[in-house]
Amino acid sequence: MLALLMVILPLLFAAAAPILRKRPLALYSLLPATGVSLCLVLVAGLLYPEQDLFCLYLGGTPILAVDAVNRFFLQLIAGLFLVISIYTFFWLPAAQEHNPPRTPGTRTMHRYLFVLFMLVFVSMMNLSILSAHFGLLWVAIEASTLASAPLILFHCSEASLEAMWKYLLLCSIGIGLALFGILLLAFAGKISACPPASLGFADLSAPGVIFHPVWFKIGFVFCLVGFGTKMGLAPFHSWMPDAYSEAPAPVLALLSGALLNCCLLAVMRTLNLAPEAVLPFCRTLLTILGMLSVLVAAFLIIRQKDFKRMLAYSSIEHMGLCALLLCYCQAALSTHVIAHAICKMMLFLLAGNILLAYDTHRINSVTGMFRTLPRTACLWLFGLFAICGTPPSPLFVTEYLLVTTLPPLLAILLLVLLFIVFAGMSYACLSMTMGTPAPDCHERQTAQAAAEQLTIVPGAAALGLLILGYITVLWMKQLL
Amino acid sequence: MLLSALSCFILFAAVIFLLFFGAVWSWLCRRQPERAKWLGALSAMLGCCAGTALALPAAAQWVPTQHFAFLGLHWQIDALAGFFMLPVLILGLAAAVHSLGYLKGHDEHRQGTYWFFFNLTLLAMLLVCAAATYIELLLSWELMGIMSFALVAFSFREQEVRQAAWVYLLACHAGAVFLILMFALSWTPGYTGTAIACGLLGFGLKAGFPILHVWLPEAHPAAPAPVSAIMSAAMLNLGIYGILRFLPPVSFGLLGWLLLAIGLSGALLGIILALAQVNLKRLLAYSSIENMGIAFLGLGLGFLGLSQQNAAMAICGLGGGLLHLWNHALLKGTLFLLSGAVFKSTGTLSIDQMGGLGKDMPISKSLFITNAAALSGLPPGNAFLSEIMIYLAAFQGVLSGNQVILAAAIIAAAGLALSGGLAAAAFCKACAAVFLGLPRSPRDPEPHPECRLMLGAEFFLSALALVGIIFTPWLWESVLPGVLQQSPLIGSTNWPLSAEYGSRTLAAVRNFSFAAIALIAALSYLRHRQLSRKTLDTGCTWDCGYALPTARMQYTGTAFTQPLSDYFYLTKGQNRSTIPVQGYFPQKAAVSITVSDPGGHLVWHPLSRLTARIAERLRRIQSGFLHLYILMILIALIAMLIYAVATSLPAATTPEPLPPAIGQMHQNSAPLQP
Amino acid sequence: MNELLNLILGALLVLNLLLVSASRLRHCIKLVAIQGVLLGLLPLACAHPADGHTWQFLLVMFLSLIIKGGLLPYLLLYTTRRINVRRELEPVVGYSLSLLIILALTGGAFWLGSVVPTAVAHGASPLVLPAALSTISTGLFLMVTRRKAITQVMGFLIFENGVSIFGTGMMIHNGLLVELGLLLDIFALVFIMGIAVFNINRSFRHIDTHSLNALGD
Amino acid sequence: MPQNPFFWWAGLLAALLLAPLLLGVINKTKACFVGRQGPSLLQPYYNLHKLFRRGCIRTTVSCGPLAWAPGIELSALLLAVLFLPYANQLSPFAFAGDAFFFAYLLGLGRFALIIGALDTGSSFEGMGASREVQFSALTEGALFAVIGFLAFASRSLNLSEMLSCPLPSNIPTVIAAVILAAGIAFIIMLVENCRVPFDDPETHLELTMIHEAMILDYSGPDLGFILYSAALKLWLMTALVVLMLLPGDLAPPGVLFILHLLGIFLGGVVIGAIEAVSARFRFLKLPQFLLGALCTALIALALTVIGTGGGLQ
Repeated sequence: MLALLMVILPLLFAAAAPILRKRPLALYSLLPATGVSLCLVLVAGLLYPEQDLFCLYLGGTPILAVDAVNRFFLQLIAGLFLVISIYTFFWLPAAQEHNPPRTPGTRTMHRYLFVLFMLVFVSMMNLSILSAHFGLLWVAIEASTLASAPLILFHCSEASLEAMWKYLLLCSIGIGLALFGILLLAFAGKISACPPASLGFADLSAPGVIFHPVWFKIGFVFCLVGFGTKMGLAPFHSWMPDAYSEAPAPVLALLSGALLNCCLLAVMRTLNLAPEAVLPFCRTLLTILGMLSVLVAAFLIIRQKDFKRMLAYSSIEHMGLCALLLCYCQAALSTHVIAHAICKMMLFLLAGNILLAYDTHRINSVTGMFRTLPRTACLWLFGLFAICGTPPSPLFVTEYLLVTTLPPLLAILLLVLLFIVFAGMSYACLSMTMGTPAPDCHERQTAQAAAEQLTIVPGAAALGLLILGYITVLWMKQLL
Repeated sequence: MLLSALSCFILFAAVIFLLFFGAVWSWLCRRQPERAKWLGALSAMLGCCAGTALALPAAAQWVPTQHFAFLGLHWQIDALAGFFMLPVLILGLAAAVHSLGYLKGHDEHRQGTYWFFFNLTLLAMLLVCAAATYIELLLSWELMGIMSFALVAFSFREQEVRQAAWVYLLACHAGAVFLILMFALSWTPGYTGTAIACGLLGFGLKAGFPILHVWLPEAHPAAPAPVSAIMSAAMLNLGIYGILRFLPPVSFGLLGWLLLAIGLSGALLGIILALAQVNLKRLLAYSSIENMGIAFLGLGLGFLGLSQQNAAMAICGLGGGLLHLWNHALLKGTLFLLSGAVFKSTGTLSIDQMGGLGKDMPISKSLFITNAAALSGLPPGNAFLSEIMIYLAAFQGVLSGNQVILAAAIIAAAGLALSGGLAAAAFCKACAAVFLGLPRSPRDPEPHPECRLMLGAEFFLSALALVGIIFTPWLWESVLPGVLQQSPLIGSTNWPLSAEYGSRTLAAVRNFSFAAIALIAALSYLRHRQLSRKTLDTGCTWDCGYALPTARMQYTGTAFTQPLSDYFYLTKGQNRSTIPVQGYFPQKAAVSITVSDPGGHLVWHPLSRLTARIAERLRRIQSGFLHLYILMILIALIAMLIYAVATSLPAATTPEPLPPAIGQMHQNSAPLQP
Repeated sequence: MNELLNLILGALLVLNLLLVSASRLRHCIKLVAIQGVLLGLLPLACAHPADGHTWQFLLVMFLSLIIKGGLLPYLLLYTTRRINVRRELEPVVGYSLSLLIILALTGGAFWLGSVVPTAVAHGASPLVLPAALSTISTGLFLMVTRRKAITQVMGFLIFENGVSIFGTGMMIHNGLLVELGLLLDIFALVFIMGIAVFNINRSFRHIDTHSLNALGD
Repeated sequence: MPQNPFFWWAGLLAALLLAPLLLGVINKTKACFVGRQGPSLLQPYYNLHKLFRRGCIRTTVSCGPLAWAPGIELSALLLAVLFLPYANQLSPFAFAGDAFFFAYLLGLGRFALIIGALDTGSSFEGMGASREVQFSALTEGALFAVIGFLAFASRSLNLSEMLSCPLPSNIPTVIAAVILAAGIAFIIMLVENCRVPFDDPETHLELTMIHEAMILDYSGPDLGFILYSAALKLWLMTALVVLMLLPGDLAPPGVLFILHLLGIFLGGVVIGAIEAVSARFRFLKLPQFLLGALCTALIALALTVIGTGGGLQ
């Protein structure tokens, strides 16, 4: 029952948004309110795990269920949304004041619409994680795409329109292919010796079920392409840099911190269904896509001109790493996902701050951040070192575990690519933070002051990362 | 004084807390530079003293190996760790005192951040030495990289400092990546060869191997002087410490030949490039590469001795190598601190613009000249002690009878001698161009007095170097064998490393060095007495009768070493652009020489250009056209489908039996037919 | 019953060819509406689910008929009228060439249907797989080669219809809630795409997606 | 070979006292070659006596090294004197590795001179110092190759045993190698002591000097120290060459003592003859010449290795 609550609650708050259209303060407070309530429901659910309060049954088969796999994804999204909502509460007024839309005549999206879509986006993501049925999973991910598309239009400029159109079209094609893949999987089950009762994960992964190998492979390919597009794996990643360069910071934090993980969860579910005969095929496919996305991200991140696109490529690279972790070392996957989500959320919120203060995406025109935005600059460098896997961050541990389990040649190639990524990102971040600030930077004094106040949330995230890093190192010590 | 295990743990915890909380506290009150300065400096000094109280007994083996479990991680301090911690601590102490003076007029307001990163770099270097397992090593190695990067990039306003700091950061990260690869590969069977190669590359990047040294001459001039003193004196040794402790087990012969080759090429490359440098700190940085090369040469000869079961060669080589690290640390530390003093008084590091500083800074001048002479291996100095040991190891190889080793040993000895001669040339150039003669560029007339704090630090290190000569024979007999036994590479030999062979030579050299100093004093007294009765008038320099010599007529540093660097083709060909003298009354003639580091020029710049080209070509897949994106997805989809069908074809051709359930399925749909 | 099923599938195959060669947008939308209707009737021809949820089956069928046959085409027509775009001018791939390509793709779909025998064995008609694959390839082909945003939305709609042909054809029933969810999602998607097309037209004064390439590296 | 330390001390005393006489012998032979009467044999003594009694003029530019450089040069040489086995008697101060100490003491003296020269800030002295640094750096390699050869031939590492060990006279290749090595040592001696083929001690044209250019600014006792140490250095290097050629077990110590003195003076005559006959090489040719010397020393070592049957096991 609680699972339904997790999905319905944001929708209720979303419904309240148009009513509070006139009073901005109450409108903004909707977001943190949802975040807090989601966390309360989660805590309540976790306190009594024994009665499966979370399962919702419809016609005998569980529709929404919390099992070992999606439990920590749920906690991650709830926690992430709480932090992001607090940030947005402070960020929205400042953004609308300091970041005027670039193309004259257009105005930024109306506040209540932004809050409405954000809440719908979160509820759809909760639905996609909680769903225990393949079809429902597809519906939830499709709905989350629909909810997040208008959010890219926050600035209504030409570029964001183009970004939204590309995001919408490419993702829906991908998810359409995923639907075809799901139907193929169901078909592979149907024509096999003992077919699964329904498309629910419990039935599909029941011990007796057998899948027809050839059809399963074709189905898996379609599912992988579909969810891979949404996840940002290599050949299908093209929408990500464009969408990420236009969307506002909290949406980006949600997109990369939470949505990518839902699609990763979907791919993980399809991989868990794979019968023994087909598993090596799926593994090689995932490895190829993983390495390809790290390669593409590595070479496209060098000499990147826009720091948001740089973070997008870093997300592509980390999704590639998740794909590799998925098939080589599942133990480290959960740590990697949490660490990546927190770190990427921190970086995107900081990018929001920088955009607030400098009102530009170009790396070259942002210099001397140590002088103008000291706290943001420190956190920005900390984020750089954390995302590239240097020891204080947990990503170092997962990267190390991945390298030990990978075959040696792949390990060497992976490390070279990760080094190129570090080189590209460090060049950009250092040229932004160090150096003498531009002469006309004092006009934007108020914007810079506003941006500096917003560093509380990323600071907390950085602290969380440090603690998580320490715990992960201790965990790694007993592991090896 | 037998320190119990508990007191060792307390000392270890004290060191960590002092340095860490000192750093955090000085960062917190960075608004008041004065308070931050004293907080940071005191915590650094106390931390170093506590560390010495911990490391010295361990190095001298008065205390057995200590194991600590601190913050859930395992640390251990044995003789080898203690031996390599001592330079870090001593240099840390000297650099802390020197920084107080150095930062007075220079970035005064940013003392808080300086001391924050200074203390944390010291802490990270100590933790690298104390790491027990590879996890602690990787953690503290990368932490050391980042903290020292922040120090190198301290004055990040200038563009070349940012560029140098970035290159340094990449070198540290690449080193850590190689180490990760080494530990990862050392467990997979069949890949121990590559594991050793990655280990050597990883540690070599930090220790300044010949090709991997590119970051060193960039980072040291960019860093503030006390920081570059610590980095070149203490941080380079950690590369060798890593090899001795963490390298997977390897055959002595192979390691010996590798280190010999690396050492010789490093020494010669380092010193030849040092000759042609115009920047004082770059010259010192290249000479660090040369001295690391000499240390590797010694270790290489030692390992060859171990492979030949030749006890004398082994102990002389290994002991000489480690001793040379120690001597180099003290001398190079003083030289870098002095270069900081020179930078503070003249504002520039370019040798060709200095000159005549000896009159303004007499003490620094004499300190610089004595330390430079000592570092180029001349007898009264302590570096001569380690070089004579390495020569003994080489000539043991000559006498050993194995012809291949004989050839290698004689070439090593000749190479070492050549690098010694060239080092003397490079340091003569440094001393003369900076301190002696007339000032080549205008300077403020009233010279401000030399800062006492900086002089104190420099004297402290020079005194330690002098005291080091006295204790070298004791160090050789009792400390070094114990230290070498700790390294898993050497410790595994079943046959004891007895050090009685070299001690007689060391004792003799020590006596003769002091005899030399006494003789010099006697002769100068004799001269003084002789001249006291005579007339002592002064005149201008005898320039073959020309009465008005100007500063421009002096030999500049570049001119001094021009014959040698031309001989090694550094300043010839495309590196030199000249405006020749034309006509009877030449208007303008000029020579501009740019010395490019062959390592970077031939290896690393082409590599980065290649990656940039690949990046340009790959950029086209992100063209912006929606249709191409969709096409890319479909092509990838079709490729994967073909791959799926191809792998499952063998399965599809075997006609599988019709599963029974299908038949049953058919029935239930039948009734629907009308 | 099989004859009706084969009839509908055959009609769908022919529709694909017409869709590709249609140059006037309004004509194209009408064809999509026909395809939606045919798709709505398809479940009738196939076998009913055995466990007697007939009323759910009929409700889903009726709703998909309404949405895919009526509501979405009307929405597209309304959009084309509002931004008064008439014809798909010089698409990336000419009409006759695209016709040949679709023919080839459908041929390929038939070949695939025959190569993979197991699909037929269990009761569905041999035409289902080829029809589904050819509709999907038509949808994707339209999206890749046509410039106008409206045509890309239609391409996407055809692609979805192809997928549901496969779903209903192979009698995969996954519960009322999921079927309704599918329909609702497709409707919402096309609705938002329509709004996006409005915005693109207002700010760019054209809806040629080929020239939308400002964002790129 | 009977050890009689008395003759070693006598050799030492002879070195300290008769060193300037060797300069006189060289100048006298040069004069005889060209038919001049030339300065008397004791002229260097008179010069030293005169210089020590004089005051000295110090340049204003100098800030210290000019004063203590001659002292260091002389003390380095006074120490180096202790390690040579005069009259093939083992020196009481010998220890393993004193060959390298001997070489580096010469290096110390040279370093002091160069710093002193650069301290005056004159272009000529800078030129002399720069050339001195270049050629001495390149001779280091050759010197150590010769030491390597001696170490291998005599199976020991201290200078006394190297030079006074009885040579296995029965193997012709070893004898050829020893003569070759002695030749290389003679060339190194000529370079180190700025004798004619490499540098002209008596020239008055500053542009062509190396060693002389460095001591232009010295006067009075400083110049006296430098002249005496130059003479001592010449004696030491000649003694090195003579002792290499003199087999240790030839005769009783007394005869050996007289032989080695005669040998040194004969060396002086040979140097004077070379100076009178040949002219100075071009400076650009010298590096190749020194590299040739290094290679010949290595060849000499190879000869002994092969001659003695692949190293003495």
